[in-house]
Amino acid sequence: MKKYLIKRLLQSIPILIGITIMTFAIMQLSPGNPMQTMIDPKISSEEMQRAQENLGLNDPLPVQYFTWIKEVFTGNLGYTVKTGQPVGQLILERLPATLLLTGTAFVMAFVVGIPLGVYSATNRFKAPDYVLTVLSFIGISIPSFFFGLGMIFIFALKLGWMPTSGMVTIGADLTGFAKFMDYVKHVTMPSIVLALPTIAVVMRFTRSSMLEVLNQDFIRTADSKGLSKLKVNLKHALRNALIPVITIFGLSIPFLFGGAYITEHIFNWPGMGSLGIQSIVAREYPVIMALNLFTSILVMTGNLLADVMYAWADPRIRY
Amino acid sequence: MENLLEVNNLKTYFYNDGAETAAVDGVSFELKKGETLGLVGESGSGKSVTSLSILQLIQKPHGKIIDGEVIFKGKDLVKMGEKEIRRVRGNDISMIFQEPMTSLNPVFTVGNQIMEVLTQHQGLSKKEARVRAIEMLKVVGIPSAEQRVDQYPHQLSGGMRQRVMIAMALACNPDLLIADEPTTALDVTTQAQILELMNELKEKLETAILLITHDLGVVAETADKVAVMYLGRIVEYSDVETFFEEPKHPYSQGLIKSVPSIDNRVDRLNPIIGQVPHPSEVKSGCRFASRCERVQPICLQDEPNLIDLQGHKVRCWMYSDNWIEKGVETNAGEVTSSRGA
Amino acid sequence: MSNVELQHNQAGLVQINRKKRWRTNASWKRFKKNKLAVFGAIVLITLLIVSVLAPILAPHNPYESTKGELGLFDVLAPPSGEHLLGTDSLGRDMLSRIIYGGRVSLTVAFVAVMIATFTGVLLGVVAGYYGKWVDTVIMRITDVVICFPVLFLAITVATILKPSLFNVIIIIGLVSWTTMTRLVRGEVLRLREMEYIEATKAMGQSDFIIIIKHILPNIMAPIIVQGTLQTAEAILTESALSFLGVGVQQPIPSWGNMLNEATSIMVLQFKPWVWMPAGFAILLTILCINFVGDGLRDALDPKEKN
Amino acid sequence: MKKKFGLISVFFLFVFLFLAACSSDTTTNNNNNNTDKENDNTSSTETSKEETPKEVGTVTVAFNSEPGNLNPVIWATTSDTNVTHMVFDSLVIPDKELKMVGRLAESWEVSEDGKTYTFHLKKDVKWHDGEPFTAKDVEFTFTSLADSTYDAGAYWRVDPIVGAAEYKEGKADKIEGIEVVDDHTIKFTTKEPFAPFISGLFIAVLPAHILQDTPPGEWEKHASNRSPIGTGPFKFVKWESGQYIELEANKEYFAGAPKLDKVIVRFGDANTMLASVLSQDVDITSVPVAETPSVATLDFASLVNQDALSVYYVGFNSKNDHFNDPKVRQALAHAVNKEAMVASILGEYGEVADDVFPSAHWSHSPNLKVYDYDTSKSDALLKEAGYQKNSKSIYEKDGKELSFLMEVPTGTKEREKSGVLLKQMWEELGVKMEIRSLDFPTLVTKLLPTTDDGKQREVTKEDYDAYILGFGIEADPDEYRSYFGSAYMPPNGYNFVGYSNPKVDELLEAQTKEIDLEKRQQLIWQVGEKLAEDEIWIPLYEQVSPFVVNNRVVGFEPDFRGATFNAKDWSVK
Amino acid sequence: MPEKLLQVEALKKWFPIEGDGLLSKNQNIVKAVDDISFYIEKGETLGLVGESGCGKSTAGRVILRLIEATEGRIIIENEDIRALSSKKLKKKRKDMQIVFQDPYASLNPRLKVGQILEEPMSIHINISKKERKERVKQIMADVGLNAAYIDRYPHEFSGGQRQRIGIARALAVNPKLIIMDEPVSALDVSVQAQVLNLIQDLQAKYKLTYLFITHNLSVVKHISNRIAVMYLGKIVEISERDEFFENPKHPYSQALLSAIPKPDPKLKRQRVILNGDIPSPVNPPEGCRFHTRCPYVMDICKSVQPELKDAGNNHFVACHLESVITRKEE
Repeated sequence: MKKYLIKRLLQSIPILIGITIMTFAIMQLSPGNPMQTMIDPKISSEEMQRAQENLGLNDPLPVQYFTWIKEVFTGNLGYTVKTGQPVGQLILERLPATLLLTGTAFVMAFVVGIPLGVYSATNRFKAPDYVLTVLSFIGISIPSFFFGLGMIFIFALKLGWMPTSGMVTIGADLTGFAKFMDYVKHVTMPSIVLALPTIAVVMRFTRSSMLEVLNQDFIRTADSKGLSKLKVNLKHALRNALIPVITIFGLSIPFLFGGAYITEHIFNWPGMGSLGIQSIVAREYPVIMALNLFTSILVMTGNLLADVMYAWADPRIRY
Repeated sequence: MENLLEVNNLKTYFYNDGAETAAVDGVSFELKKGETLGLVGESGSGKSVTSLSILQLIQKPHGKIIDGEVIFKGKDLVKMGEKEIRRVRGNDISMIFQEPMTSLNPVFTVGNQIMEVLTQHQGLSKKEARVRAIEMLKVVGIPSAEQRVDQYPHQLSGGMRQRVMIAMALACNPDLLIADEPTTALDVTTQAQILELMNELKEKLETAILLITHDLGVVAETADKVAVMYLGRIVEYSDVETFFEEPKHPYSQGLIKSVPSIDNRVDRLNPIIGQVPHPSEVKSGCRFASRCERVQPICLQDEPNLIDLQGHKVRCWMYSDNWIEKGVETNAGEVTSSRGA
Repeated sequence: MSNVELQHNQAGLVQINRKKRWRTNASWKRFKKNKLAVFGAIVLITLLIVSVLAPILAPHNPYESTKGELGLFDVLAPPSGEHLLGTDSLGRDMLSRIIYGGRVSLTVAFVAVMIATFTGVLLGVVAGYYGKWVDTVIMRITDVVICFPVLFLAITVATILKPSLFNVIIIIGLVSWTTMTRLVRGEVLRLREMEYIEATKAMGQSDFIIIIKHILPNIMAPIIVQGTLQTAEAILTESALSFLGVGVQQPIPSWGNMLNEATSIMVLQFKPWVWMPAGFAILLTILCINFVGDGLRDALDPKEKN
Repeated sequence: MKKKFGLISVFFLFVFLFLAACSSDTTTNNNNNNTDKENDNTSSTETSKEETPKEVGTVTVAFNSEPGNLNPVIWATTSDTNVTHMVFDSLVIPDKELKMVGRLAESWEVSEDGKTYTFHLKKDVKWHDGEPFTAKDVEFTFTSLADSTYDAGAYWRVDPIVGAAEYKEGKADKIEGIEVVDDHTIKFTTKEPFAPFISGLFIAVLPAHILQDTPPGEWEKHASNRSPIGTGPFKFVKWESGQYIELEANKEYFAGAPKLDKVIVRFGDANTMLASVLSQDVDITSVPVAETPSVATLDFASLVNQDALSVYYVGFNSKNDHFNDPKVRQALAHAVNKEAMVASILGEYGEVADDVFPSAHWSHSPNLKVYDYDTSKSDALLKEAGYQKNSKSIYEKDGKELSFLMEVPTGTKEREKSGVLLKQMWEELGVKMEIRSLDFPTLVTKLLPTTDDGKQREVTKEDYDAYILGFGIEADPDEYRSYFGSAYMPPNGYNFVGYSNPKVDELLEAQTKEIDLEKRQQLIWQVGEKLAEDEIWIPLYEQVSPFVVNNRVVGFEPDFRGATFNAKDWSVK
Repeated sequence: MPEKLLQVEALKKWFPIEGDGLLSKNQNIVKAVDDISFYIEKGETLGLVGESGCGKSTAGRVILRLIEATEGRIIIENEDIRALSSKKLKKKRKDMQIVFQDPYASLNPRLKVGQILEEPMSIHINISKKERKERVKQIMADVGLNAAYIDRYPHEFSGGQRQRIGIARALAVNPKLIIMDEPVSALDVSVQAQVLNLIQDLQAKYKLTYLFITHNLSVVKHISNRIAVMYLGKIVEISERDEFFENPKHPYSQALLSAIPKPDPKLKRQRVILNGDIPSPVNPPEGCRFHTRCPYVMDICKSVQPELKDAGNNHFVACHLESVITRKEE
């Protein structure tokens, strides 16, 4: 297992390098830079140009790349153009919020999706299966911004059950359990919005994985042993069906992080997604680059984790 | 001696896309304690479906037992509810399957899978079950059973897995073991080992065996009685010596002639013509008529009954009283059947 | 159907013709059995026809603001006989914009998916068939791209390239080829081991012909299914981009940027006709594409043959 | 196995929640002498809908974007100044008529020659950390702006001062023209009389004792950017990244303690913030014009308008083959139905504009040329310019159709809609126009083109045809100089339309030297009138920005100086 | 003396597999084919027998260069196949064809029978389209397929018919050597016999040379002139057919023969039951590969690999015991 882990980690090095190059390249293609969003008639263009020069925006590309890589290694990930804050710090401030949101959505997706998928599969050709199937299609099909606004409109504005936005009740310095509940209250709607498509995907995937497993010979063996249907389904089938579901772990991570952009924006969630949107508007390259880098590393780590879990869950895979 | 198992007029049909397929169509046979019945046939003959039907393991809703009874120790298994039949499965009747690779759950240790039957049916504690599981592994000849019991199926070879399957099947001392092509997927040398093991255990445990196979050699070596199936029907049913001495049905004869023999070499094999037709293509008459060398008009019109010739039953008009054989026009020379596919 | 009857008249040919059509029939039959898929297909075809015939079907010019009284524009007018779905915030006919918007959204999705499919299939086939370092290089690049969430990447790239219909298509195409590449590579790897490919190699056939004649036709089914499902994703991506203001730009109507109007609480609350049609159109289209994709998957899946 | 999965999920959930719980402690929470104790006596915030048990004396105001930093001399944006206006004070400040009045300055005198300004500072002013405020701080602030390392966009303010340029180039070790007379008196001397100079001093004074050890070039990274110390009516308490900034009343404020205890500044998407107002989590936020109907019906909130002193306009590239002829621009101006445009897009929140100078400002001339909506005049003008309608009913000259591309920056729906309506109006006239939407930074790359190595270059006719933007006066109309002076074409300024009129150049230079406001006004009026004749910009409309305010807040009066300008005077019912 | 069509000399195919070693070089190696030599005369059938995993199929593919060999020489009509350039190899492929085991996987489901059979011709035989069609029909008739089915797809045929198509495809370019890789193992017994007959008929008609790979000794006895037995990548015995079946010398061959169940219930034989299973071809046993299961194992077997030795009568055995073994059965 250790060897396998080390091997996988080594394999991820070229991917990491690729990620940095791609991140950097994307930014370089971009016209305009943050200085240009600050165009101001009072500031002479000479002054603007000098600022730009000082920021190193006019250096040759390889120099800029390696300057940046150096910053990446210091953990600063560069400084924001406008405020000179270390980007790393900025992102770290936002990271917990994003992890809370995506983490909740992630857990929700699997905790809700898997049982629904199992239920659907074991009730194949029956009404619940059809209903769940259609619902899952709707879950995949509904645009998240639309769903999010609808949720705010209904549950926050019309019914007043939920806070409209944010992560905490501002001004209330809660502690202990009350603080926890405050988080729960705030995270509920955005995480549902974020999780919905993934719930649907997990459900569909679990369902088809279950169906496939239910057709396997060893299920017939289990049946022939006289085990109860429940035991056959939950012990023999589910355990095997869950192994491929692990791949969805890996796949859902980029999806959730991507979705967090819009969800966080809508719910004013103080995470990396809303930071990303702000930064894109403001052309804060160092932040966008760092976010790209950060997210993709998270995704890579997630995939790595999924692979390791896969290996762990499937005794057939040897290291 | 009383019959342990009696299958009477069993019919299992499959429904796909609105089409009905009679996979097993009125099959009857019986099995006594300690006896081995070889159920022989080519693919599509319905032999596996028969075995699965006995324990109601047909995949619903596509497959359905529509008629017949399966009397096991005086009780009709077909009429049993889900709960009741489950007590029979693995306990009174157990099964082993063709593919030892896929028939074991890959994510549980073999010990776990054997113990499961024991805790389920015998109410053993986990500890007891484990002891018994190791014991069973020793019985089926698995070396260093104490270590093997904690291994996963993929860590075992094909032969070992089949031994594990047998251990699992015999763990509760069943009265009947249904072995569905138990050696087909194995190499010859391994097959020999498994057949040897089964014969040994049969003697020791007095378990009746329903052996399903397409290999006449296997039947000859293990079975006491033979039933030959063709397209969902039993076409010949007899004890094993009589059958191999004098196979009566043209299909049985053809089968035996088709197989190249290891002992006497012929220059040219004498195969049955054509292919097994799809059940839906046979509308009336004897199901084998399309491939029979001695086919007569009557064969195409009506299906013969199983005719009892002093215990040797055969489903062929030839053995009926009114059989008149006209000049036979065989089309043996043409190997391709225009009925095709 | 008349086709079949005709064949029955020529007795001798009946069987052969029937058999010849068996494969497509079987897939088609399975597809037909899936009611959701059939529903989806019908709706999609209708949508496509409506889109193609937009200039004929649309009651108004989708770009033109309706002048109301006093030379002012008739903005946010509720549905009426003149404007069946009302007008938008610039007084343009909603129905016409929905129809034209479908044209744009569907075009974006289809063309983008075509680009993604072409790229994905090309890379996947090359990687899978030639293996070795070619495979390694392509798959490492794919791994890198996969690490960037699609939406994330699309937003970033959309910000970089200035928003235009063409660019939106390119962006969505360029960020969504990875799944196809992986899928195709996997399929090719599987197929490469098939004995008929070996047989073709054994007869000395060239790689190019093997790929074109023996590999591609046999991986069409998963490609079609994946392409279908990706179309749904592309529509979603387009609308998300438009929602964030970096997608298809005004005055060109796309369902996504029409829904952008729904980001207003006022509209949500008081002017449902402005957002409902576009929202419904997106939902319905994606839903139907998913239905069809799922139906196709089952219909074309060789595993379901028996 | 199943159990394991469940456990793992629960474990993950808790880890995430824990992380989140910790996060609030790791964010900025300094300002030593402010403790959270004060908050304890305020009631807990149960945010139900009907009752509004808000903390007494707390107002929550929301803006659409988060400040970048809270150092007012580093690239100040509106989102920054919304906060810094409450924390910092400036030497002088414009009043409602845009005349400068003292803030930290008690009074000032200007010498006869108009070159020397002597400021008498208020006494007893203290920084939030208790340090006294003196002339040293003022000197420090303005000297820093001329520091050689400083490049955060405010140097222009001190550029007119004697010796500033020398100091910046390192030729002097202090600015000759800044002189501390005593602790509460400071003198500025300009090179020559420069009317806009006093407006340039409208910038926050920084605490020397905090920043003096850091070279201005490094200020961008200074910790006080995220926990500022000022002299203003509110003290900084904490900044939760991505969520809010909390300020509390400076009870010792020299101009009297604020009526509120606390101001919380939130930031987020406009719609979300509006929703928060509807759920009464937020008291004040700006409302997009299109959203006003949903607010107008509320019984617990009202709309308050902010006058922005800005004009939305269409700008033309004068290098363009069509637009180099003023007749074409005039013809287009006559074809714009501004009334209909305003009525459709802005309703009561907009007004037709005919001058490039905002109508509420003293620079707006009452007697300039107005282009009424009359397409017959357009037709005539185009014919004069040598255009004929071709078979497709489009004007063309020398075989070239009058067609162009309009660049419309995204971001404000009103602007995008204007583009759509203009397209329609001009196409009715027989002019072909395509719209290209792009975001502001991208538009800037077209208006201020650069060469491959990043240097700015001249605008050519290929760079763009026309665009829509808004332009507003922040303090002084001199800002128009670099937009219309022929010496200010890129790369030397912002005259990217390439406007060149010697008369206007002359007027623009003259007004900078005219200290007498009335005379200066005359000069600027003339500029406006000239510009209207040439119509290199077509002014479209002026727009007010509505805010929604919860009725419990009293005294919220946003104006061109910003929304939080008078936060000191806010109170709650 | 008849001409040798194919000569295989010291052929090796080793597959490296990803081992545990992270950066170390000592990867695991599967010695699928490990130093085998044999020849086939023109017009004869060599049966290559062995259980699964013994390397017999790999050997077949290596000979055709569908897999590149690791070492050794493959000579067909005095031409070393391994030394051919890829262009020349393509031409040479006309002479050597293969028929596969799985009748379902070996035909492209998207092509009609006609197209499948035409393809090899279009590569190697320069004839018009019309002639090709004629030839396709001819070959179909040869393998007992109704020429009317020329426009049918493979799935419209039964397993046996598909196998005929596979054979027809191999025949299409008039090859000299056909490698039959388990051509009848996937077929039902009644059909298997039909196909075996066909294979024999075609050999007679076209003077074909077969390398017939199978695990089924009965089939091999029926069809081969000579027999080679493989065990874990090695040939352990090679002999004329009758000699082999009358007098199998290698203990493995003896066990194989005795393991076959015979359709005669009265025959109660003494079986040679081998212990255990075939070891993994990854790191196969030292010495004689069979020593772990051999009933007659001696010390020498565990360390020294036996060479194929002439036991007279054109019978070669790789066993240290050869002199003492006589046939046990009956």
